[in-house]
Amino acid sequence: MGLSNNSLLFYLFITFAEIMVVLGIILLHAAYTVYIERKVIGRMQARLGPMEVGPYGLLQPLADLIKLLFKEDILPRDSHKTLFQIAPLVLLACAIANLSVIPFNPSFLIADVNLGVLVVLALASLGVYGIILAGYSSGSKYSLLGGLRSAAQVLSYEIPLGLSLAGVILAAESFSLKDIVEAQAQSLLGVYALPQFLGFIVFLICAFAETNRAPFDLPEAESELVAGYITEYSGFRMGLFFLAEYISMYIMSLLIALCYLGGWSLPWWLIALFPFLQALPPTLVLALKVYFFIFLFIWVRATFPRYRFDQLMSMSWKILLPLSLINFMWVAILKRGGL
Amino acid sequence: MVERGLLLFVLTFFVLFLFFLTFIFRQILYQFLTILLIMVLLGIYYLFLNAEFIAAIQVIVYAGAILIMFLFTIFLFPEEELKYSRDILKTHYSSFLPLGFFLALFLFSLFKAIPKSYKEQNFYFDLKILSKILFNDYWITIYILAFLLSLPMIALYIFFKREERSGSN
Amino acid sequence: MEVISLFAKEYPFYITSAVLIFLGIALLLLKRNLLMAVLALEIAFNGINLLFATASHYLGDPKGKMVVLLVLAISAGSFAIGLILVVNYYRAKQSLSLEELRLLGEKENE
Amino acid sequence: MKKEIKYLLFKDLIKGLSITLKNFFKTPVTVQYPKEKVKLYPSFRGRHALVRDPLTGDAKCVACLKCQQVCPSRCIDINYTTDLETGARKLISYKIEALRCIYCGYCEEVCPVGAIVLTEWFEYSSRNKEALIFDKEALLKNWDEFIHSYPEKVYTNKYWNLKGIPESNKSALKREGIYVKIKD
Repeated sequence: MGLSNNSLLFYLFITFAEIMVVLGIILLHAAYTVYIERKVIGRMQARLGPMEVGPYGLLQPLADLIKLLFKEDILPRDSHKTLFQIAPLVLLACAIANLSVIPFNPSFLIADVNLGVLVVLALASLGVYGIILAGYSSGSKYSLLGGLRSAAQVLSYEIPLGLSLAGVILAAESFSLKDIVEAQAQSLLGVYALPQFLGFIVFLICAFAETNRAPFDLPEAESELVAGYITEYSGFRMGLFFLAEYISMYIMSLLIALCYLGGWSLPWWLIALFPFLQALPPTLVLALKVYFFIFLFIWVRATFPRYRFDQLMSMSWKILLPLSLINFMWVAILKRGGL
Repeated sequence: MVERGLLLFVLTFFVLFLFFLTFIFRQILYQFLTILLIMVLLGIYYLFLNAEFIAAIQVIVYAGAILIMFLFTIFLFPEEELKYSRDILKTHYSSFLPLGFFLALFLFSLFKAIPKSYKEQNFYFDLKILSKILFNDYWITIYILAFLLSLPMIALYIFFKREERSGSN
Repeated sequence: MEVISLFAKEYPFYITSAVLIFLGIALLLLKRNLLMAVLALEIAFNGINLLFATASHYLGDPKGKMVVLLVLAISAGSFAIGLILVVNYYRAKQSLSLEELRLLGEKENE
Repeated sequence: MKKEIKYLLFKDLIKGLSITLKNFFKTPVTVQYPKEKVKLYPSFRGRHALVRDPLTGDAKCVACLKCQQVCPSRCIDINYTTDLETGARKLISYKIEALRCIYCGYCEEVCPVGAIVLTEWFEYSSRNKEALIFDKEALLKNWDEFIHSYPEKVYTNKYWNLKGIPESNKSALKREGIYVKIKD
């Protein structure tokens, strides 16, 4: 079997190379999002943020990584050792695997699955196991309670998330993220965020809750649960949890940008207003949208206080779920009307 | 074809391995984890049957909803209840015999039922075809299904109402 | 190589579905735990689902896969009800053993 | 109804977000300490020192014990002998525990001769306790170190001559105004 153009080996090699490129880029982004988050929150509190390591503290992520790698690896005595070691990997794997179905521009996509949105939802539901098992296997009551809380949070926010995505799927008539972007570019307003404003807001709130970010960062409620399911973790394993959180932040931003803001395409009215925008490369357009949402994630964290747990759950079941259903019906009416 | 056979061979091997692990483990939590893996692997089986939608739904519903519900229930019980006090498998090996016989009979009848020469239909499982059949020919089933799905919610409501009443008395 | 080409056909699906149905029944009968029994029934459901899907694929009839979807949805509901029953049973009897489950009423008449 | 509209338009949320965004564009107030230093004001109270009298070359202290009495944290310890003929006191030892000091400046204020001073020097942390219990020699050395880099010709301290104290309560020296001539 030589390296001809259509052999299996060649195909595997190309796929492997693509995966490495995407993984490298996303890991670099995740590392520097930590830096940017500290910097931006610092500026919002009239501080400077990290400044010591390198010029303007640019090497801070590297220093953090080295610190995490060389810390002592602690296994609590009462923990289930195997599960304790597997749990962060489960969470991280489920976060990273999402990248395989996300298109970064019209031609670059690792796996062209025609059910991209469902794959994302399935992986999100598998990631909950990482949280629960981390909480359970630590052998500490803070971890168990924190793990169950976060799992309940992620589970109950998955439903409005999926239902608001159902509106997009209904409008685009496809489960594939690429098709959704293309259908969106040809729709009346160019972006789905305008006709499906309700779904957009619901999705945005659910994205904050799904990634366990502020104002829904119950795991980090120190006064109640110490650090939730990561209480007993230290060193590199804790780093894996944080990596998973930042990668899932990127996944959620990518999903919002692709499903609601037109992905790499710009709406026709924007191009009519500013014709020079047409010259932007598609990946850059997508990246700008994603960076905006990452900034929003950080901005919201710097601004809002944390929700109480019962408020969190009642918000999901009493407000967001009905809203997403109303949004779904509204999209159905629009579709019936031929829009 | 060779790749498909190889992958399915490995998959079936995995499922059999997990099958034995499920019997060996004596804690419900570990048994649960092997069963979870089996459910996720079943999703891959559905992919091989050209049913991507069922594969995704299998993972979302079984792994994401049903088994998580089970995991939450596991945490409700004390740890002594989650181990087997008396394992029949350990004391009565003979109890495997009727079950083994049943398995053999089942497999035999299955392979007997396979037609000698079938033409493989490269039929693609399209969602649009499915929804057309589902909502035009089988709409009564859909309504019954909707009713059935609302049953657990009603049951939960009654359950918690009774809890409240007994709690107040 | 011949074995592997056999596996490219429908045999692995049949084997797996048989194994799953067997696993479900065996767990139900041998492990004697109420919590496990509920899960065991789900596994048996899965085996039957796979059988339906396989038959549907190789006979070229989409209705079989539709049945799978229906069973998936219904089993989700039935599983929730089953778990509620198990939790309530445990509250009444303080035990999960199937062997003590032999009475319909609440009290045992000695 | 107004409340519902307020909720629907996320008025509160947007208000909060705009506040943080406004702060984002402000210049940060952080001072990068070892690289840049804040400007110290003349009344800054830092490391303790005993003023070396340029005439005698010794401490100005007359062992009146006023500073020991007024010190709230009682960190000053003074030993002295009395000359039986003249009644003059002579200082034997003067000790300040800087670890206990709260830098209130009362000792400077009460001293009738302006002998003790809290200099504008604050980078003197140490890893061992003994280095921070200043005896007389150490306090005099502190003064030398401080005055060596003092830019002006005459040193005076705000606390030596606080405003608002009636003239009758001040010592004769203080009425004239205390200052130390450093160089001509």
